[in-house]
Amino acid sequence: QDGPMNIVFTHHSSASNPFWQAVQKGFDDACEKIEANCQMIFTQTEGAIDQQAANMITALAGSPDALITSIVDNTAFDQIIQQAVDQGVTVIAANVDDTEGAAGNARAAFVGQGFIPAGYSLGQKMSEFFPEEGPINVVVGISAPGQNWSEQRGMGVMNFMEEYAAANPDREVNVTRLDTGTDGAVVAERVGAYLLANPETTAYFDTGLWHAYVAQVLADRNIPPGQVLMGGFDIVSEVLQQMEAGYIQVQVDQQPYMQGFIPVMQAYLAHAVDLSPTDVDTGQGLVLQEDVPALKELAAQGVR
Amino acid sequence: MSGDAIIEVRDLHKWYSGVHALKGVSLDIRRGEALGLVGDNGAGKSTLINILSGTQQPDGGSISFEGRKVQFGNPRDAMDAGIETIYQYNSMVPTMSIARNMFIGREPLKASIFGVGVMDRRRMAEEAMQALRDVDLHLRSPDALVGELSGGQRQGVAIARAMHFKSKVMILDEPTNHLAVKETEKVLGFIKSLKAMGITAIFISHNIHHVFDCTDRIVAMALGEVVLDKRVEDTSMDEVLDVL
Amino acid sequence: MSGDAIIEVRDLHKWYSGVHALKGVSLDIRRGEALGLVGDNGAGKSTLINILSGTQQPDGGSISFEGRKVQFGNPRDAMDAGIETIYQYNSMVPTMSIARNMFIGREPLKASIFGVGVMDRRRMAEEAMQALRDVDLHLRSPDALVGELSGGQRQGVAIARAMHFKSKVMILDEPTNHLAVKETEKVLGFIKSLKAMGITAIFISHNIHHVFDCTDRIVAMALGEVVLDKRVEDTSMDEVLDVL
Amino acid sequence: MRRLLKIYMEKPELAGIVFLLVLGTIFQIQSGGVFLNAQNVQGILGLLPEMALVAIGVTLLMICGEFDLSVGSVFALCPMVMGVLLADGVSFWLAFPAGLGAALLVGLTNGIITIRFNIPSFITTLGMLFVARSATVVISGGFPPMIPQGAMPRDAFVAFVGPGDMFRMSFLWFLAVAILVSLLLGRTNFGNWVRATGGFLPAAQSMGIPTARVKIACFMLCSLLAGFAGTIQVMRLGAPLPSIGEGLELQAVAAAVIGGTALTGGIGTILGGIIGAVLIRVIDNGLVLSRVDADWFKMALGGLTIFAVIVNAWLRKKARAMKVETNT
Amino acid sequence: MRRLLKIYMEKPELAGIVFLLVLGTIFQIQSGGVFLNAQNVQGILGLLPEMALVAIGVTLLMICGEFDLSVGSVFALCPMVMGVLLADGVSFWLAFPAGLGAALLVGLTNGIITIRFNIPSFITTLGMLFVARSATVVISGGFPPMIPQGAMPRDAFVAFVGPGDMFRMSFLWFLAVAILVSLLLGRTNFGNWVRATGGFLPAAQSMGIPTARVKIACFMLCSLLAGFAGTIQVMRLGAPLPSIGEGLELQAVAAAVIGGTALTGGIGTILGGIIGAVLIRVIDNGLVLSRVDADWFKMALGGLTIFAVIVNAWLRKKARAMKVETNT
Ligand SMILES: Nc1ncnc2c1ncn2[C@@H]1O[C@H](COP(=O)(O)OP(=O)(O)OP(=O)(O)O)[C@@H](O)[C@H]1O
Ligand SMILES: Nc1ncnc2c1ncn2[C@@H]1O[C@H](COP(=O)(O)OP(=O)(O)OP(=O)(O)O)[C@@H](O)[C@H]1O
Ligand SMILES: [Mg+2]
Ligand SMILES: [Mg+2]
Repeated sequence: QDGPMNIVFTHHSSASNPFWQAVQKGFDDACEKIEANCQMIFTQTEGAIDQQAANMITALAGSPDALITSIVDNTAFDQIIQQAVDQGVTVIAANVDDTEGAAGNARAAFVGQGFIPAGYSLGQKMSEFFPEEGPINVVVGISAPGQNWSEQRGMGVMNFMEEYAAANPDREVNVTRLDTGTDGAVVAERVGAYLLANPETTAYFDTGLWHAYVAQVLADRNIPPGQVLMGGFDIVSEVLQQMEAGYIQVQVDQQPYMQGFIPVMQAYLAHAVDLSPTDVDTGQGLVLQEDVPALKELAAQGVR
Repeated sequence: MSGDAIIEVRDLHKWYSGVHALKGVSLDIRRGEALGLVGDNGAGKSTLINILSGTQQPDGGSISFEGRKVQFGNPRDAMDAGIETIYQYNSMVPTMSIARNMFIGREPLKASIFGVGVMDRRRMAEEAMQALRDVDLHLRSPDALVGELSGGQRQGVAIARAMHFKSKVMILDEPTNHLAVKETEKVLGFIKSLKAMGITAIFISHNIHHVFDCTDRIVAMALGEVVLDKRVEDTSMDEVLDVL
Repeated sequence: MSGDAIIEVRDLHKWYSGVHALKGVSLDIRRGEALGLVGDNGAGKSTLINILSGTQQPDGGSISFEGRKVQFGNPRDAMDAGIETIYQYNSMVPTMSIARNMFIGREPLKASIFGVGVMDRRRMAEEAMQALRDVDLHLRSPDALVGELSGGQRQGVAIARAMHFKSKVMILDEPTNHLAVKETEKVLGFIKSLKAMGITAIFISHNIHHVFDCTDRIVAMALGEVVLDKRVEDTSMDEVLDVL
Repeated sequence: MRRLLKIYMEKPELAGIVFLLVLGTIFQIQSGGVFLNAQNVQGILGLLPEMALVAIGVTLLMICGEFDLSVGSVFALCPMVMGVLLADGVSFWLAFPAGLGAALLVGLTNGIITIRFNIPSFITTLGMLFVARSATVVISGGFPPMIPQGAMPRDAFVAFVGPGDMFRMSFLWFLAVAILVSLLLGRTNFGNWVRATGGFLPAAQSMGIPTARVKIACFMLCSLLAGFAGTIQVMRLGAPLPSIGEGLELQAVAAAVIGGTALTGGIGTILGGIIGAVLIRVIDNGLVLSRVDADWFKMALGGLTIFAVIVNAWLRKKARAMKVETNT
Repeated sequence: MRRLLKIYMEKPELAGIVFLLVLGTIFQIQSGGVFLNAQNVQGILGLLPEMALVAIGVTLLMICGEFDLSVGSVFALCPMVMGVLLADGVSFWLAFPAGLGAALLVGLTNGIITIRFNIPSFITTLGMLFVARSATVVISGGFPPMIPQGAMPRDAFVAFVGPGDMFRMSFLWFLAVAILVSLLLGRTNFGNWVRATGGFLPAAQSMGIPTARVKIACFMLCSLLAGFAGTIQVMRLGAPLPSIGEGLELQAVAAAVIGGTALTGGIGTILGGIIGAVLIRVIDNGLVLSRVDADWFKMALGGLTIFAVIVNAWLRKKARAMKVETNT
């Protein structure tokens, strides 16, 4: 076919989010490889699905060859995606999919890992670090109540905790949900204050990466690593530092670079040789302390 | 004396934070009378007026209007009772046109439900210009903004409005400030003409000549109290100036 | 005539959006003279004054001050040149105290660098009270807010300020509005006393008696033009009233 | 001629139109013709009503001298109330008014607290921003309720109509509301009271206007329109997300101000607010089509917004300086 | 006695303190004594300076009659400039002033655009909110730069000091700034000009105050303090994230208003702004300690904020109604 491909990537996050910057890096690198015209459209407000939908509509007006998008809601994008497919655009979901999977809408494939399963596996891995006996007090920090990414990750963790409680009927299991916010300083302050008031807390789950700043507070207070277990999502340098120090036990890594890179390749194949895109799991992606050294270099490059 | 009093004020007190502005003012105003209210700066004249017109509430004392005790919670109550006021400080909205200012709160409506309706803008413009001509003010268009008028023009609009909506009692707080000679005379003439229409007037001014020229009775205030209350015939400019 | 003129105004024009407020005004004001400026409402008096005091810029024409062409870009320029103004509309900040209002922009400082320094608040309070006493105003404390004063008290503060900072040229735009009898007399006395100090005065008023009482020359304006310009000796109240 | 030009140019909302045309031309070239193609215009017009309805309400309230920062939250709350009821099987014709009722209630609360306690509406509505958002999350449990297929009469609100399916029904609703509110503000005595209340409160009070009731009415109308706008968006997207409308409050105020509404009250027009909203949407859309890099996107957005207001102010100043006697 | 009480109660900032005490007591009981224990107080005091510094600047600017919505972005931009330079190996003593210089530049731009084109600062700074945030992302390339260990003299800014390590150094910096700015506003002629400019601009101008320069100075000071606050936060957290400070603008304005600053300018005190900031922090902290569920958290936050202002207004009204002659 003639001319370079036009590929647009829309999602639900704003430009100041390092995770999506890593996705963009993968996206841009891939585009360079296939010499496509690429555009990633961020939202103005973190998690604004309405803005994402508006961006998709606008992008479709430019008749791209492929649309890559995160599908953070089960219904909100259905119509638009249908319209895109009718228009002959290859639509690939990345990062997050409809919870109903392929049945949910007309997208061709999904590259990434769902919020709820991710939360679930985070909880599962973390439970390996739980103390042998005594009550389990778990805090789930909902970074943005009402926003899909945060609520669903939190729900995944809580789903696991429910199963855990059912599986261990002899142990007392308490789960508290806190509105922790999406500003590192505020999260640190709020969770720090909570942990102070409730020193018997077993584990803190963040639905983002802000527990790295909580770790800093604990370090400031001379609380030894491991006293409160911590885990969350996405890899950035701060998180790796705190994992090295031992404050963070488990971190979910969705390999953002891959989530940006693979969909472009699939779109290219679909466009050039009519291969149909297929689902790609970007990795179970649970990072533990021992994986850190290998990741550090990559994280600094923005590749992981 | 109180037989034909339209307004009876009894022992009125008003505190502003830290200032005792009215210290027990009692006053009868007879129907159809033109009362001149004079007094030093800060004597409490405007405060008294503000209470009578409902923009402020007294801290003590009582007011009777046409024989019945009243409590004006807001200016609307006083207007509905029949008291029309020209305030010392412009009671105009600078960002609105002359015509709209003239009719604020009393817009002529073409049709209405529940008190909300479509304004008759042509009538507003015409009546506004007529009212202005009545005070000898010749302004450009009724659509000029009040905030862009000169000091006297603005005062003229306030007076024109009050003259247009004249009521049972007219209160004029230093109406001739900022006004040029001709307009001032129109206002004085207007006050004199009220008597013939049986309208009660309260006229505040620092110009003793004006007060003596057009009122029947003079009340002087000082430091929140009434210090003189005499019919014009029974007093002289010198006596009034003396107590001030 | 222009030999000893301190201010020469030549063919001054001013447009407001859609209004030609000054239509070529020319005027000489002699050093030490007291000039009375009269005219109908909206004649352009305040506009002329605002241009002389730098709050507005002319659209045409020129002004010379002490023989040199000047262009006052802002009020500070005019003040620095020696022109002190009392504006028709209060030039007071209602949310600030009397003492602070008196000294806005000219605070006495204890120590300063680059023009910013610590105010001498005791001196400000004392001088403010003294200046007020000089106009016969007896106000509570210098810390009372200007916004909480009565109309006349507020005007009194403005006058006290101007009297305190008297300069080469004093411009007074309807200074006696809102003022009680005694205070008005103080102001008229003040204007008369300026002559003895060699200070030039421009006095705007709608009270012809006051104007004739304390000025040397009378200029009448109508519709943005000068229509009469005579020495007091050469004219009469009736002639002035006639042209208005 | 000059006189007409002058009168025309002095209107802030019309200056906005000039800028809109210029901007449109630039984007049209920049985007290689995509900006004005049918599909994109359809896209802009489809989204516009939602924001413009909010802007109308906020403009009215600002003219009345008050602020509303809670519109973004009401935008989410109102459809969420409706959605939760629909998911429970309640009929649309009960659920829809219930949602709007919730919006009205928020407006009423804003108004009563602001006036009864005489505190700045900035604070009341900032608090309400949090309260209403929290209420949305609480009633939804954090996840969008499942609305049964066909429970919402999408035909009446968001279906495409007109030649070439150019408009959505929501555009017609928006037009109707815009005309109604414009008339309300410009032609009725209520509009006069709104302007007076915002222009100079003491004067409005002393002329006997029931300023408290006028303000409360404006608060309620503003909330109602925000809620209605949110409902339209939810019908369009198909699901009542608890997070929609975040950040809308500043956008709506910006639209009003771009259109010439004064932050201090008393000055402004509904048309101006709408043009402001159009400008914001067009800038956003045009920048996406111009493929501005994501990292630079907000810079262009912020810069153009400021620039729009500067051009506006400049045009008006030039107009005022024209020496034509307009009203003698 | 009554007279003293009256004078005391009329000060809005002191009414705030009363409410703070009441709130403190409630939280102390509610949290089972944790609220006032040493560590929690230490936590509150450690974080307070960052928000309070921003509130000081915004309060000053609001008294001057202008708005600044860009503080949140400057809060991120200033340390990002510093961080990027540090990561490039530039010495702290060059990088730190460079960051502050960037903040000053933003303030200068805000001021000049607002005054030169005579447009509302609401719009200028709303645009700047986007521009500065975008600049932050651009210079960082989207990722927080790796600052070499020990490149920042954390001792001088965020180390714990005082009895029982109660304070951080940042608290001392904050105290110094608070006292300086309070004196500037209350005791110097510049402060007089600020108040006059915000109180009634025409009067300030006609008395010869260089209002343009006064406003620009306030814009710059406000940006500078926001940038400084951001720098302190980054030193405390160790890395300059491009997303810090989002939403700070509304919080800072809220702090100022809670402390009695008028949105229309001219009225307010620095102490009031600080107390407002303390209140916001205390409410936040107390609610966390009270284990409010995530979904309800914002409701409690919003409700308490409104309530704080209502109590404030009520206390002042009561004080004014006391019949004592205070100044005859
Ligand atoms: N809002 C207010 N707050 C505090 N004090 C006030 C307020 N309004 C008026 N006062 C004080 O109350 C007293 C009476 O004021 P008032 O305005 O009634 O005087 P007045 O007789 O009308 O004077 P003038 O002739 O100067 O208009 C004055 O001492 C004044 O300072
Ligand atoms: N800001 C403005 N915008 C538009 N027109 C104005 C403005 N200020 C004054 N004018 C008009 O300019 C003309 C002259 O006004 P000016 O204030 O100079 O009159 P004046 O002689 O001082 O009158 P007065 O005796 O009533 O104070 C008037 O017609 C007035 O309406
Ligand atoms: Mg008075
Ligand atoms: Mg004048």
